Amino acid sequence: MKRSIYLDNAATTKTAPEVVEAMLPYFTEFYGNPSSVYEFASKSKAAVSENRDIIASALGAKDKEIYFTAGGSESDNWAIKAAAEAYESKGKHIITSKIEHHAVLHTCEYLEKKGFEVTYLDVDEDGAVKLDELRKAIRPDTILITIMYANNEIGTIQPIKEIGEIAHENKILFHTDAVQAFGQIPINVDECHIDMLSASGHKLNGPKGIGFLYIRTGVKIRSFIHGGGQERSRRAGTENVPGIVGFGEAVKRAVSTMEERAAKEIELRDHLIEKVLAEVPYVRLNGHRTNRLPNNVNFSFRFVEGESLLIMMDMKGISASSGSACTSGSLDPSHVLLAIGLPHEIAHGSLRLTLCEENTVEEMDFVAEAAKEIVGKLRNMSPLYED
Amino acid sequence: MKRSIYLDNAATTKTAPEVVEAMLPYFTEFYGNPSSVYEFASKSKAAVSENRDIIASALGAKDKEIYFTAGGSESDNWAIKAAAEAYESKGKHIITSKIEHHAVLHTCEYLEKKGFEVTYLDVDEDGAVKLDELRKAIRPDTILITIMYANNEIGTIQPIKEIGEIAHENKILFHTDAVQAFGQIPINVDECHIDMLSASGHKLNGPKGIGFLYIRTGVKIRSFIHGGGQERSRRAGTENVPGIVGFGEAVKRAVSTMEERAAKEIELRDHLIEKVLAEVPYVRLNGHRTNRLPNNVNFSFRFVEGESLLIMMDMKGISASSGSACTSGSLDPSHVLLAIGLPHEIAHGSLRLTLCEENTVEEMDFVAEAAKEIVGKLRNMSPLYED
Amino acid sequence: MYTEKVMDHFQNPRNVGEIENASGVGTVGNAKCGDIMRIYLDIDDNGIIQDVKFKTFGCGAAVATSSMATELVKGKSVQEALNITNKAVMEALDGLPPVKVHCSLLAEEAIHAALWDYAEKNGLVIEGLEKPKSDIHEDEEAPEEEY
Amino acid sequence: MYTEKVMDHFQNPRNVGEIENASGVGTVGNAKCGDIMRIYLDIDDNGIIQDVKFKTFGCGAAVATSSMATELVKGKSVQEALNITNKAVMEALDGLPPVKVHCSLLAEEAIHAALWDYAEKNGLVIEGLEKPKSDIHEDEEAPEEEY
Ligand SMILES: Cc1ncc(COP(=O)(O)O)c(C=O)c1O
Ligand SMILES: Cc1ncc(COP(=O)(O)O)c(C=O)c1O
Ligand code: FES
Ligand code: FES
Repeated sequence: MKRSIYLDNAATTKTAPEVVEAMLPYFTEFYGNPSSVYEFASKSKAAVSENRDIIASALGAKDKEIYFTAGGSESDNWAIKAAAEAYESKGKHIITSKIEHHAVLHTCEYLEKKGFEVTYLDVDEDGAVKLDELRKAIRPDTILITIMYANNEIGTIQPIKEIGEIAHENKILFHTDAVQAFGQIPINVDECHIDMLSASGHKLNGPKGIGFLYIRTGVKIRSFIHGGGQERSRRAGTENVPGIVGFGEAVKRAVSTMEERAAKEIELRDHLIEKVLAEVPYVRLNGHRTNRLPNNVNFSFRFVEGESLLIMMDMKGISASSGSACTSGSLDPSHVLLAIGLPHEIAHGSLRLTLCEENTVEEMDFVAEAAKEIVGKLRNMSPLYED
Repeated sequence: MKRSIYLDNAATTKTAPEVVEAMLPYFTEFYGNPSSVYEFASKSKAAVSENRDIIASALGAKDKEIYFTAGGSESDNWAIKAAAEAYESKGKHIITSKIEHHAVLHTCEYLEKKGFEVTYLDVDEDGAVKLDELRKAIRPDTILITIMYANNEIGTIQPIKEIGEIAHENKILFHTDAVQAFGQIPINVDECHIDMLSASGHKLNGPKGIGFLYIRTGVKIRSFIHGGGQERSRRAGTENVPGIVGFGEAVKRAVSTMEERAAKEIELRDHLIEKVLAEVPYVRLNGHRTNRLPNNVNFSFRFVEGESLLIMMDMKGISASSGSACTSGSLDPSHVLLAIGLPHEIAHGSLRLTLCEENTVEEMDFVAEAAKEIVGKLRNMSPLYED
Repeated sequence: MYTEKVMDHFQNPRNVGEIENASGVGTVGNAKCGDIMRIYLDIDDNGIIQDVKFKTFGCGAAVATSSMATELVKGKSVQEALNITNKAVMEALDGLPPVKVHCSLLAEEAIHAALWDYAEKNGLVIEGLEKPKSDIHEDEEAPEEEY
Repeated sequence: MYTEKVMDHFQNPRNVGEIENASGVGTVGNAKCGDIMRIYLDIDDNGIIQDVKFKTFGCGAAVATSSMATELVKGKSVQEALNITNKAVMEALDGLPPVKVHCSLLAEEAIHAALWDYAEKNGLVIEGLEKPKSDIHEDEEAPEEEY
């Protein structure tokens, strides 16, 4: 029988069965609109508020600083566009990095068309933002720094605390896209001087279609979605109660298992990395060797192209990705891999494997073997190989 | 034992058990990201595409004209803001009505601050937009007409076909907020010359947190949420696959039962209306007597205040609303009731009862009795009653 | 949303009604805003409130605070009644949700208005009592965060 | 995403390899864009393609169209080979997803480039054959709707 090894947990995760269990009553039993005054809606109202508390605690935040959204992309769009709008009179300069997710990059590009100036910081060869470049990029009209917590492709964790301090010292709003980091590594918004933080449920075994934006008390950004008075009148739309409950349950679960899970994933990750580096020639590990998300592995295999690699891995039952899920199908190589200095043709041959705690060492061995075999096969038909 | 009669189906509905059933496999089994290339994701990709088809068919639209969102509010915001942005060079005038949902009204107000001009059309005493006023409001710089399909508070169905024709003749984009109408009454986007249409899953026994915006082919509005290439690069964010599946299932169900359901609800609705009008003095039915949503009843009881009424109904196990769910807790009387000409103090005494096909005639009798008793009790303590 | 005490006073409001030839009557609020409260006081020659009744058009909190306020002033002297603040009424009800705090001001104002009426009728000056505003919502600010 | 035929040709590509002293060799594409295709033709004195081999660095569609294109030209005359369009290759593969249509152009171009090389080496003029572009992506427009 064909194996099935899911190694694309950075794209999305399995919703944990206990998360689904927690959600179920809110579909058919306690389905009341939390904004309603009648008793019947009190269960849904309480569920929203309890799960908001759970999530706030996970960040060291206050419950009223958590605003539920439909996911990471909405949170990123909201944070950046609303900050631009709110602080426009102070200035029109935004600092971000070259390795952000498209939800940040394309939003910044949108703002550029509206007359904002954006500095896209370089990163070093491991994919970390250079703090001195950040300091140099700051101008009197800089209103926002938005740097992701950890990268979705190569897993590198950014020096968020230092970035937060720089932002804080310069009195500049600091937003971080923590969609990949939240639930995987400990985060505290106060320690890192984070003013806004985006997260998404489906990246940590929660449901798809739910996310949140943390907004520090005092940050005066307005609504992105206007309408009813939900979320303290800052985000309109009937609350996705089952989604919120599922997200809360997933966070509870992620926080309580974090340490153990990370230890297990790091072991698997390092095993896979070492095995592939040892057995496949012309291969490169992308991202920092140790300061990376516990579950992220990203290789570039020279002389082969990513999609072919993916399809052949798939035929062996291995689900992986090449660059981010959102950009596959596109012809451009990953902007992240280019930013860490890879030439185009090498960037094209990248493979991202993102694990979960259910994977085994034996699976890692299988994957390493498969990669070796497939890369060999593709190289044999590559016109670049002998060159 | 206390009864439990849920009469707030315009606020939200119970997710149908078969809808939940349809969603379940997509949480824990086929949880792949539809944007991924591997086999494992093909189930989720297929599910998204099948359910898009189902929804498109329900409107007489093409599948690629349906863009999934997080709900009605996002759809309204997207349609209006993106249309304003796309057609700004043609003009900055928008026409809407005074009885729109806040997701439309507050978005229009937001655009006013950005330099757009908005005409808020009056409605007649039944809550219908006056077509001659619409015609008069059109200017050379009018770029968008946005009028809801049916009102969420008083249920009045708008002359959408005529509005669509006027928009079409004048080559003005026409958006309709069909959040309340979709799934309740037949809608065909071509017959009504609708260019954009908003809908939300949880209003028709689908899940919360999922909606869509229909965008006619050729309408050149851009993204509202920027980022990944999902939804033909027009709406970023990992697809809410279970939500989409649930929405599709709900639409399938709503379409197949529509006729029968409407007949049943109209019978219940009319029974309740007649009974209350006959037995309670100083009462007024708001909205058109017959040209209204099958499940909507809305009364104003003079000399009493809405929240008190609601709490007392609640104590009898009846879940209802006063004005829209999103605005309860606010002190202002409903803008819809003011727009149909009610004085403030009468508008304050309104009660909305929105049924579903599971209600019974016997329940309607109970509700009418309860209303009679409670209104009597409240009038006895009202300083306005004897005046 | 409401405490048990609020619900009790809302469901079984004490002192609903009118007093004919009352010593003082005060009406505050505004039907446009959805709240009107009228308080009737029967004050004896020693300045003791012998009876009190109310009529209220308003939300649950408005009804409950009317009821509780009448309970609190009954049997009190005019001066004592004057010192009963909306905070005292709210505490007696085990609290109100933040959006409903203003409703309790209505009860305080209505008592003051009735006392003012009593003072005027009897040519008295009650220390610390100011002429009631016609609409207590007048100088309230909409809380920024609600919009 | 791909048809069975595409998957078959991708998994078991026909004619992978090189031909030493080939009559014509054509390389198109651009490693920067993630696709390079090289076609080797062995053409006999009668102008019949006796053998053909390819090497491809590219996506699944690129590999499959290379494979299918080599199958289609094998045994054909130069003129017949010239008339094999990317549409023909796609049809033989039961179609490609819209975003992958351009990959099939690569195969057509590679054959043309190899034929051009053959013509140049032999001082021939092949009617209808133009000098190959170095990068077939050059004049393609990004489809508006993808962004
Ligand atoms: C007419 C109308 N438009 C828009 C909305 C907003 O929909 P949602 O709450 O799903 O965002 C609603 C419901 O609240 C509505 O009734
Ligand atoms: C770093 C990062 N930011 C934002 C997103 C967008 O999140 P979502 O797809 O939930 O909108 C993703 C995931 O795709 C991500 O990895
Ligand atoms: S009396 Fe105005 S809301 Fe309570
Ligand atoms: S070869 Fe470029 S995507 Fe297929």
